[in-house]
Amino acid sequence: MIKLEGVTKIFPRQKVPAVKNLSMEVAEGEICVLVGPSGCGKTTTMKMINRLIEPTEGKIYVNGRDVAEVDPIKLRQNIGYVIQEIGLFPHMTIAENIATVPREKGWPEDKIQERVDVLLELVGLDPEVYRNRKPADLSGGQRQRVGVARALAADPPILLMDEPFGAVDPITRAHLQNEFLSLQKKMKKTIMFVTHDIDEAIKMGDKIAVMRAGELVQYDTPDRILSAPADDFVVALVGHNRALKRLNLVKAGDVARKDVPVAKGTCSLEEAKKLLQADNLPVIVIVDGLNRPRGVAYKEELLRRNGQAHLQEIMTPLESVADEDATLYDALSTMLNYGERYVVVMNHNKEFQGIITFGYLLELMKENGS
Amino acid sequence: MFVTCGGAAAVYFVENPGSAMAARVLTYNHLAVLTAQHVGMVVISSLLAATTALPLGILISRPRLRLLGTILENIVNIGQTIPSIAVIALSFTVLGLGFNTALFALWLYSLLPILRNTYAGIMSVPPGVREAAVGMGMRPWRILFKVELPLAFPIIMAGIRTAVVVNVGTATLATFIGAGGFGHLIVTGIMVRRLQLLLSGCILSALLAMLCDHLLGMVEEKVKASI
Amino acid sequence: MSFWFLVVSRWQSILESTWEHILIVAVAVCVAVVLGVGLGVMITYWRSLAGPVLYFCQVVMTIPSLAMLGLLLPVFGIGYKTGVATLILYSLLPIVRNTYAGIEGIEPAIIEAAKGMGMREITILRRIKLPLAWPVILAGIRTAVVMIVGIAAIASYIGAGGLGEFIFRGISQWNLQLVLVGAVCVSILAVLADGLLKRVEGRTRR
Amino acid sequence: MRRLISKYGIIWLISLLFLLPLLSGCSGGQAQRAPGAIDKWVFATDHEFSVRPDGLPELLKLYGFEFDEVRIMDLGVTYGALRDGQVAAAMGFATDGRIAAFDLVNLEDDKNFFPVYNPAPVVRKEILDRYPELEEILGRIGPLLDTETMINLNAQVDVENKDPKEVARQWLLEQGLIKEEAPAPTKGKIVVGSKEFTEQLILGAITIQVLADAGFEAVDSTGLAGSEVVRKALTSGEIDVYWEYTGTAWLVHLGHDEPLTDSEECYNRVKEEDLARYNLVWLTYAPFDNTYTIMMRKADAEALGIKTISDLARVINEGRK
Repeated sequence: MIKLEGVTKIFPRQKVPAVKNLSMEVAEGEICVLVGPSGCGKTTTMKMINRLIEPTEGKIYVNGRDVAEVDPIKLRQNIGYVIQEIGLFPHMTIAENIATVPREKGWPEDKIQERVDVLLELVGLDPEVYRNRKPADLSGGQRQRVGVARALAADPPILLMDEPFGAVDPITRAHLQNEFLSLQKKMKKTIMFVTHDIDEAIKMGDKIAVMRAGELVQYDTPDRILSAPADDFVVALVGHNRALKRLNLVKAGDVARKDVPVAKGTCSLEEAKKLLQADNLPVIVIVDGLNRPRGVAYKEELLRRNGQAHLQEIMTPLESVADEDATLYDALSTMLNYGERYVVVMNHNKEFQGIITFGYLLELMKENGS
Repeated sequence: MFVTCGGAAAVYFVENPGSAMAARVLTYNHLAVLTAQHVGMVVISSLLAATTALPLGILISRPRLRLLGTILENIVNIGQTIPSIAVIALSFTVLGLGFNTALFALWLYSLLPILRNTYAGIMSVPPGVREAAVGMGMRPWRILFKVELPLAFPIIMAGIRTAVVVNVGTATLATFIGAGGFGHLIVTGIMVRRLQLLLSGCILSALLAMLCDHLLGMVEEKVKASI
Repeated sequence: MSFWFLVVSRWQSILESTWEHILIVAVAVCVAVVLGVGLGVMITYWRSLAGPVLYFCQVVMTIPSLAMLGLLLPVFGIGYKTGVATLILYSLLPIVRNTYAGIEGIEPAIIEAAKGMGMREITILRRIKLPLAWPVILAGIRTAVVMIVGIAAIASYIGAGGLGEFIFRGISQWNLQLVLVGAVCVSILAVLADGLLKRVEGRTRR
Repeated sequence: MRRLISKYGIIWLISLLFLLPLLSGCSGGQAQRAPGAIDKWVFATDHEFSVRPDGLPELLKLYGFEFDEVRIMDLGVTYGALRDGQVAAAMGFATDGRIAAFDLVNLEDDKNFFPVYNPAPVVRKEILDRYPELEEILGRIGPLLDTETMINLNAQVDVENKDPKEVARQWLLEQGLIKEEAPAPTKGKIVVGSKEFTEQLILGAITIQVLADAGFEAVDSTGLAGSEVVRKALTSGEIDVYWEYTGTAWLVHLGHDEPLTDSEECYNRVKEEDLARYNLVWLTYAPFDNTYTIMMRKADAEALGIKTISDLARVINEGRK
């Protein structure tokens, strides 16, 4: 847990404070994203937490202890710190990079090596391949993974991340973000995350702190930031398409309709028709014996056909699908991509989770918006 | 290879002095003494310079002494424009004749490039890397030895190599103040117009410079592999 | 006798020596620039020569300047000429190296574009390559000048004149002031030359 | 890396051990010892003298002794090295001003080893033909310049840092060779040259002032590099007169190999040959001889009773037994 109380920072030989009387609290296991234009004091705020910068006024508590009273070395060793990929030590191997803090803490060597391998696995890098490489041999995305692994090395309860995904291309960034979120689901770290990208903030944050010129403009959940921006500055920051952005906040798996007709491929058309009548869905989903979707049969096609045929014969292979972790935004874009009015949601084991249709999506947004 | 070349050159010149005057200077004994003097001057002064300039360079690169660092950097830059012969001459007029004076002058003159490169090397460590180290809670000493020095190492080593090669050349001037060395052969050769003397001095000092450079290059590779 | 008294009473000969010093260095640099840039350009065309030429320059640098003066003495004789020849040799390395690096460092696309527009090689060299590499070449010249201003002081020993005479006379007469005059003047010359070239460099960069 | 640190620590310690005695050794400078208490005969010489056939090796052979150690340094540094007691004896030039200033003595070359270098004004014949009075005017100077006088004049410039012109004028006034005010020039132009070292500058200044006093328009072209340059200037007519040393002319300009060690003989042979071959006239020569010399500290020499090089050889050889 991180708590800031009336924190002000004035840099030497400057009149305007970089951070002005800031108070906020990050609850345990939450990701708090500091967002705002460059120079708004978000990085300064973050660096005051691990005492890279000392506040001029105010108090900062980490896990209930005033950081000013903790030895900065000890403090920092218990706070993971991730910055852009440039922060890796270029002369050390990946393993040595990750082992930095455990070494500082004096862990035994075998435990360190074990930990390095675990962490490399965790961030999706094969230890056998990458352990002894130098950062220069890695791609930007891989380096960023190592950066995260290094910050997690001593299993600190708190993470500070300063634009950690800033230096990679958009596709890799989205990938890293998703991976990190699923990692966080397991780790439940308390995270302070700095970015200037509002989309990233909305995607990553449990809470978003919008800052301007050293002051906290709004500190709220992403949904509230989008639906009830505090002032024009926040409106401008989130952009005019904030309604669309809200789709980002909802996971497909959470809202997918599960009470939909599902049938095996061996099901006869007559039976299928019966299933369909109960609903106004455009398709019927065909699954295999393990409840994994195989394809769909369109309603019109089904109604047109007669006779003793099985569903299999009118099955169209599955295209418009989404992972349960995908946001509604992703689901919508999949629909648009394939020109369909539905998307089938599956979990990680490729099992059927439900279905989201276009009409249903509109309804959902209407409900949430009010 | 260098040693072989040097030895071959020395033997050739001793066996074929070309003139009575050159023969008087070119004896194995005398060459051994001159070599010992030259190598002694270079090695001792370089070692001293490295051991003083490195800590000093590290010291002035500390953030708290940044101002001192900038000032010293400028002094060093100006100091490097003073010709080597002037440094020898100045220390000579102040400290008097002999080996120790030469040692002092050589030490002073090789101090500058090493100091400058140590400072520049440490300053060239990317700020992001240093910040990451601090942010992870590494202790200042560990940051210095595990991050800053290894990263600055190639630049520091370049400074040492420059210093030593220049040092070998400057040491030839020490003969003016009675400290011996290969300069003795060169100056005598110029004075009495004996090419054999001149050449032996030139070749031996040039080979020594190359040898030093080569050895330091090997050291650099070794150390680089170990960090 | 104090340093300033010496400066005041001998200002004429100091000025004369300074002028000599400037002259030797200037002549050497002019020749070295022509030779060095030429050589540097040449080895960008004959790649196989680049290694040997750069290595030769490197070797020259390891020869002590006193030895170089001695080696060239039988060729050029006592005095000015040997001094200039030595200084030329020493200034070659930085100039050749930087010319080579400067031209090699040009974005290949630029030269491609020039070729694509139908420029002849000589025009490309004159209009594209040299102007683009010029700041780097100038940096090399600057290094060379600062270095040979110092070496010129040693050249006084073989009668090339210049401020080194004060230094050598200072050694002979065990006179700190004379050495100081020489050292300070050489140092000032070097700093001035450096500053001047830096300004020229700054102007070409713009 | 950790190994490097420990290695580094050791290097640091070793160099400290080196540095401390070094620094304490540096601060000392002058060695303090009783006059004559020389336990090691160290000889200071420049590079040239140490190998020349008419230099140290033959000298030692002729007098039959050896120094314990020969230290080679820049010409001119030898005087200071001797003064500071870093060496027991040194080579130098007989008329150098520092011999007087540093309390040194020249040891007499009792076996006439060194070639003679007496200076005399050298004039082109055509100038002398035009102004025959020059022979008398310049001829007066030479005989007044003995070794002692020249050392003193040199010392005034080299040690007291006076202007050579002022030193020359003072001496000429003392000798009554010139009047306080030089008359306006009534006779023709005479260009006076000289080499670039102190003694030559003084001789040049003396010549100029004497000529001016005699009503000539004396042009100052003194301080021209080495002897080759000045000699060339004279033969080509750029200058009209300068002081040359007999030994130099004999060995360098006239190209003889065997040095002459008798002043009179050397002067006469040079005068004769130069007139015949180059049309140059040598005027009366000065008795001072600017040749090589072996010097010791006055206190040491007196304490050990050394006056000549033979004495030195004896003392050293006896000390060996």
